[in-house]
Amino acid sequence: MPQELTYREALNQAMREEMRRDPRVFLIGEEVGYYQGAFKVSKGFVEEFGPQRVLDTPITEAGFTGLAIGAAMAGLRPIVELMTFNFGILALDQIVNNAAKIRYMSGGQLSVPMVIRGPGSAAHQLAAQHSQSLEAWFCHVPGLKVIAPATPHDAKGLLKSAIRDPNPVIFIEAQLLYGTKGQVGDGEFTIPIGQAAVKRSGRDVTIVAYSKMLLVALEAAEALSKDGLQAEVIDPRTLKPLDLTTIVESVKKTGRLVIVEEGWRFCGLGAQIADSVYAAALEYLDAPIIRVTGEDVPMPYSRPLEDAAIPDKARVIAAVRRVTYRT
Amino acid sequence: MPQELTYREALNQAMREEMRRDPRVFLIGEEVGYYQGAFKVSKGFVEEFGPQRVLDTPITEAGFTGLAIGAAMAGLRPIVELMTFNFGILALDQIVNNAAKIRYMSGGQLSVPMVIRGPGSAAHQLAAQHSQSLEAWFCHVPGLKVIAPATPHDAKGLLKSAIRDPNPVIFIEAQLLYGTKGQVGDGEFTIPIGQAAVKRSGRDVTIVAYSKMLLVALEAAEALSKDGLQAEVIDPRTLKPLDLTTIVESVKKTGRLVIVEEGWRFCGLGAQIADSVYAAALEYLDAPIIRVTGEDVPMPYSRPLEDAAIPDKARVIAAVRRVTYRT
Amino acid sequence: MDRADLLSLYRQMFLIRRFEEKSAEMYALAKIAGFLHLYIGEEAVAVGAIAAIRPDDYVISAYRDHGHCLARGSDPGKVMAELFGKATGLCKGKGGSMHLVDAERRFMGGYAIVGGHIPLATGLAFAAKYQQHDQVVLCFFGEGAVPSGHAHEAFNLAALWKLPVIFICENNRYGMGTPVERAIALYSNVAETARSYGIMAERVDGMDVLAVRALTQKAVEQVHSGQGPFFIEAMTYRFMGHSMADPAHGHYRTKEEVEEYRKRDPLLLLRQTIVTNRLGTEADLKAIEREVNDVVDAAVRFAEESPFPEPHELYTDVMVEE
Amino acid sequence: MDRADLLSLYRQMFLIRRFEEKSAEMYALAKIAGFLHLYIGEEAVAVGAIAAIRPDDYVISAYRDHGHCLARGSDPGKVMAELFGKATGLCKGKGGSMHLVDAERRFMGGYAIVGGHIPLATGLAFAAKYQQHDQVVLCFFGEGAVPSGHAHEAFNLAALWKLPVIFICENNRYGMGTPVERAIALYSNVAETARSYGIMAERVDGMDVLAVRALTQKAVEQVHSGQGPFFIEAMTYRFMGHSMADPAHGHYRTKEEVEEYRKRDPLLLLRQTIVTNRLGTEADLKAIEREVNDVVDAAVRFAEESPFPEPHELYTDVMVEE
Ligand SMILES: Cc1ncc(C[n+]2csc(CCOP(=O)(O)OP(=O)(O)O)c2C)c(N)n1
Ligand SMILES: Cc1ncc(C[n+]2csc(CCOP(=O)(O)OP(=O)(O)O)c2C)c(N)n1
Ligand SMILES: [Mg+2]
Ligand SMILES: [Mg+2]
Repeated sequence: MPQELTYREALNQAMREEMRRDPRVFLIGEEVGYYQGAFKVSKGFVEEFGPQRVLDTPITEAGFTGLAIGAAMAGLRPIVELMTFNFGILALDQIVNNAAKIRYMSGGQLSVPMVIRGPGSAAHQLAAQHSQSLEAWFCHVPGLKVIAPATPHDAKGLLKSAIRDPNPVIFIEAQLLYGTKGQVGDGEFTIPIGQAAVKRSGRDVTIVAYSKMLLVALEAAEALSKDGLQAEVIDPRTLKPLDLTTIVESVKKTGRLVIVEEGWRFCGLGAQIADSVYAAALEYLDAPIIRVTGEDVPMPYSRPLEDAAIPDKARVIAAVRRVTYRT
Repeated sequence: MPQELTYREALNQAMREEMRRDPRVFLIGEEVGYYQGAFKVSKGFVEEFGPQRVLDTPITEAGFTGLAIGAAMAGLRPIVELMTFNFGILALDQIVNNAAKIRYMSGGQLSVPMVIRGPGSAAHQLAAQHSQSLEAWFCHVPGLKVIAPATPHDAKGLLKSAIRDPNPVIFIEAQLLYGTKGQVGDGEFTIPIGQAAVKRSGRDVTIVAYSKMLLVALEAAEALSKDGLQAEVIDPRTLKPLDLTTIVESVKKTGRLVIVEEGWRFCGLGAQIADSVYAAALEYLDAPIIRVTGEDVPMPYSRPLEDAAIPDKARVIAAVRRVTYRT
Repeated sequence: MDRADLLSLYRQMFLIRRFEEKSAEMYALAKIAGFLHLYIGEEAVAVGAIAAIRPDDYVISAYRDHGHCLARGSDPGKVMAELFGKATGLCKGKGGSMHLVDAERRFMGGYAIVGGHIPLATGLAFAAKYQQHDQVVLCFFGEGAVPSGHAHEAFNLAALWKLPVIFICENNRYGMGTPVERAIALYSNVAETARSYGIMAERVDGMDVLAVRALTQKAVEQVHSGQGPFFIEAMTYRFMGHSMADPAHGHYRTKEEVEEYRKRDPLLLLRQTIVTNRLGTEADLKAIEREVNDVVDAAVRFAEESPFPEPHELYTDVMVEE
Repeated sequence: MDRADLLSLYRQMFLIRRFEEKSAEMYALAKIAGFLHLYIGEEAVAVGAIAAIRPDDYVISAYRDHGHCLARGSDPGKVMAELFGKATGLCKGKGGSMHLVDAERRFMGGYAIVGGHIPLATGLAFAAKYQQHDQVVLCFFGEGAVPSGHAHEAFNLAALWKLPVIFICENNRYGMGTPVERAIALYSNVAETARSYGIMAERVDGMDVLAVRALTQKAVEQVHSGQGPFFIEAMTYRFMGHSMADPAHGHYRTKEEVEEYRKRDPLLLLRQTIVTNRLGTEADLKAIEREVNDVVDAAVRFAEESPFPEPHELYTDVMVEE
């Protein structure tokens, strides 16, 4: 019978099961060992797997990410934990110029089976350098897969798939999701990379949202259903390769699309989703697609300003009303 | 009377004039001094301005870009030359977390007036790590302006504006443009940041293209006009802030849009331009917008493969025919 | 030793201590949120070093920056208001605890990417040299930043170009939960890192404010003489957790260890110096503490009573508008 | 000294020399494009170091990688075909001169981001240690990579975790047009950089293939003994320009300087050793050279006659497809 777990526990289980299954898998990052992880995701790992497989690193993201890439080239299966993806910018050259390209440059001789995971997006009042959603950058790069699960179940199933995937996978979590609870199918299961999930079905409008924003979208959909607007809520779960088929099918049914993303608007992933949907289903659209996004400003520290910078239930509801002309 | 200059000479003039005008302006980067610039853009600079204002650096992009940001915070006007933007990935944390955010985080107390310039995009057969178009990444970040001129005249006028701008400006050139020639208004002139230019007017279709791709688009437009298809070709020149008005006006007239960009398709700048145009002019569009982009693969070395990876005249012509249903 | 001088150093250190104890209370009351990193235990480093420089010199630090900002003379009310996220804060509430800036006092900011501000410091020093001013730059960072690449790139540039920057490594033995032995290969001699760039480097007791000031004075002279950067490894200790999210003594260090270090509390040490040298009485010190308590209470009141930023402030200060 | 041994070292060095002279010709004929960085003058470093390791050890280098790849035993035909961008190239024509890879021979690649492969080398060493294999990793890079941040982060990790990696700094005095004095603060003693991480480091005459091999053997032993990484600073010189775009003696060095160094041409030095020690005659060496010339001509023919990749190859090898 399924278990109720937090997102954090689901990630912990996924890594634990995979590390038990495959001795080539190891975890490396800042504070992942004796500290149990900055956000306690690797609780108990160094105790179970020992410091050879659970490695605390100095604060050198390029160094230890590059080290993990090299280890993957030699046949290991590293899981790199970035304390947050903000710090991943320092490892970006390693990720983009090495991890993503080595297979291609070597004409298929080498491969880089690894997962780079950690929280992206804003938490509460961590300010500009610690509150960024950078998934669009990673999605832009050929050779990478990008995953951003919203629920404990998806987090577990997709992380297990990511660890088994023979390619470099960017796995984006969220600090504000770690404590959220949900039913997780127990025992052995994986979720295929590249499949979206219809999280709520409806006929009036399609809402595409991922990571934290899925929860916001579902709340909005709930509220809207009270006054008779049935929103279909789709979570791509994998951002790249994107499951466009599922999204387009829904849009063909509803004729209306709202895309919710927490990151900056200009050149955000939502722009690509919109472009793809317009190209695939223009004639089915009864209204222009509406994007609900973070504001195009560095994240302010002050609470009221931060709240105003991030999409919330009210903004999603307003967008749905506009796209359905129910204003 | 206007002079015919190469793109390289135009950049050289722009920097030279600004360095003569303002002693706070200095040039820093790899080989910019005694070597005259890896691509000879700063020819004669160390001789004229001396090694105090023309600084050759070690191969430490994060270090010298960060140094330039600090110098800008203290009131200087640095021009950072990245030998190519591929290496800028190593300075991205400095650019994104410091240059772009310091004004905001300080509540307006500090500012970072600087230009970060160098060639982006592919040259000939430089392979995966040296052939990337990363403008979409920079465009995604609030606090940065992004410019990518295609002609010597625009290069000179916009670089002068960038150097005078009190904000951090990303200025993207192209190795394959350095040798191209064009008329450049002589004497003192600048071109305002944020203004697109209609490079060719026409009524049948709008083509938006920037940097190298503008030349490809113009060739295609020329060829198309021979069989009676008049394309209006628009160069945004400044990618952020984007002059959407000029693009939308044209689209309202032609009803059709083709966007040409050299970079990777998924989450490329073209997706944002398409999204913005759909949102602003959906009812004016007689066909879905077509994007002509680089292929979503790391750049191969082999010539025929590289040629196939980058948009060319034929592909632009084909796209225009499709968008105008003249196939 | 001069009475007024030592008492003023004590006042500065006690101000930081008191200010941060209050901040912790305010954090518990949810008046302050986000990350709050306390400097308690390390006050002698900021106060000693900053006491050795001029008002027109530059100071820059990491996210554990309250101490440096207050030692630089920023208004405690504006600092507290910033922690509260209020419009009257140093940065209008946009920066918060990790990003205090007081440009007027040449406090060029706190930065939250470990090591990321070290190249900036080098750039401030470059600007001083370029403009032929004789300013110096004090750049504070934790030992955890020492292995980071941007730090090394900056060290090399500073040494290569003989820039007037003083690197002050606050070696408090831990980077979050990681002891220096597990972070830096040559942990026993962090200053050696600087020497490998030909940078003159010395270690100092970071609990002794007078020793820190003396070494910084020496460093300033060397820098003014044009010999280039100086590296100070200040041996200190953090009495509280890494941040409010971290207990004072996590698994990574024992209660006993913390107690041991508390015996060398920098305020205690200075107190003793003052009293044993008859430069001040317990009463003098108590008087200072009372005065500082009032200052801090007033700071909290000011922060409390200040308004939050107007909604439109979300969109200002992104760019310089001309 | 053993005749067969020295002659085979000579053959390897001559093969690299001849192969690259041919590549330059082919570049002039536009059979090869992009960046072509010649190793001519530095052959003794790759040949000497690689002669000291086992087939199952790892080798990784920067973009000036023809020498390391050929010294590792890769088929000159496949290497030349790669430079031609042909389907029969080591990497199917996708990598080119800067990204040669021969996984079978544990040549893990040439990389074009200066210093960017040094963390990878550290990871290969990590894998060897993790799997309890006793392999070592040879990581070649230019002195220009030494100040780079990722190099330092890798040095620290390698030292901290005692990883079996041998860092071989090919100090050819220039990074493009920048002399080492203007790039590295402590240019006079680059090895000091490694020592500041507690890494054992030594300098060697990079023109003397036997000296390079001897030091590398010593390094391998130390690494096998579990004492962790070793750093070799090989003093060498590039006889040609930085790349085909750069003249042999640009503004940054004189014709005379190049001539001076050419007197210590590593092939010349080994020739002398062989002849003066009566281990081989001029005739023996000529015979080797004739044989190698044929090999290189055959390599060019193979490259010439090979087809370009099929168009669909553009889309393969982006991901491992299951
Ligand atoms: C590049 C980067 N990686 C990781 C972090 C998360 N982090 C914040 S503080 C810290 C420890 C820093 O230790 P140290 O430099 O010694 O400073 P201290 O906290 O001891 O004052 C870490 C790992 C960060 N802020 N930046
Ligand atoms: C990060 C980065 N910055 C700049 C460049 C451009 N570049 C290519 S080679 C080179 C010089 C490298 O010199 P060195 O490391 O000494 O190697 P050598 O060419 O002398 O063998 C530079 C600056 C690059 N490839 N990567
Ligand atoms: Mg510390
Ligand atoms: Mg060199």
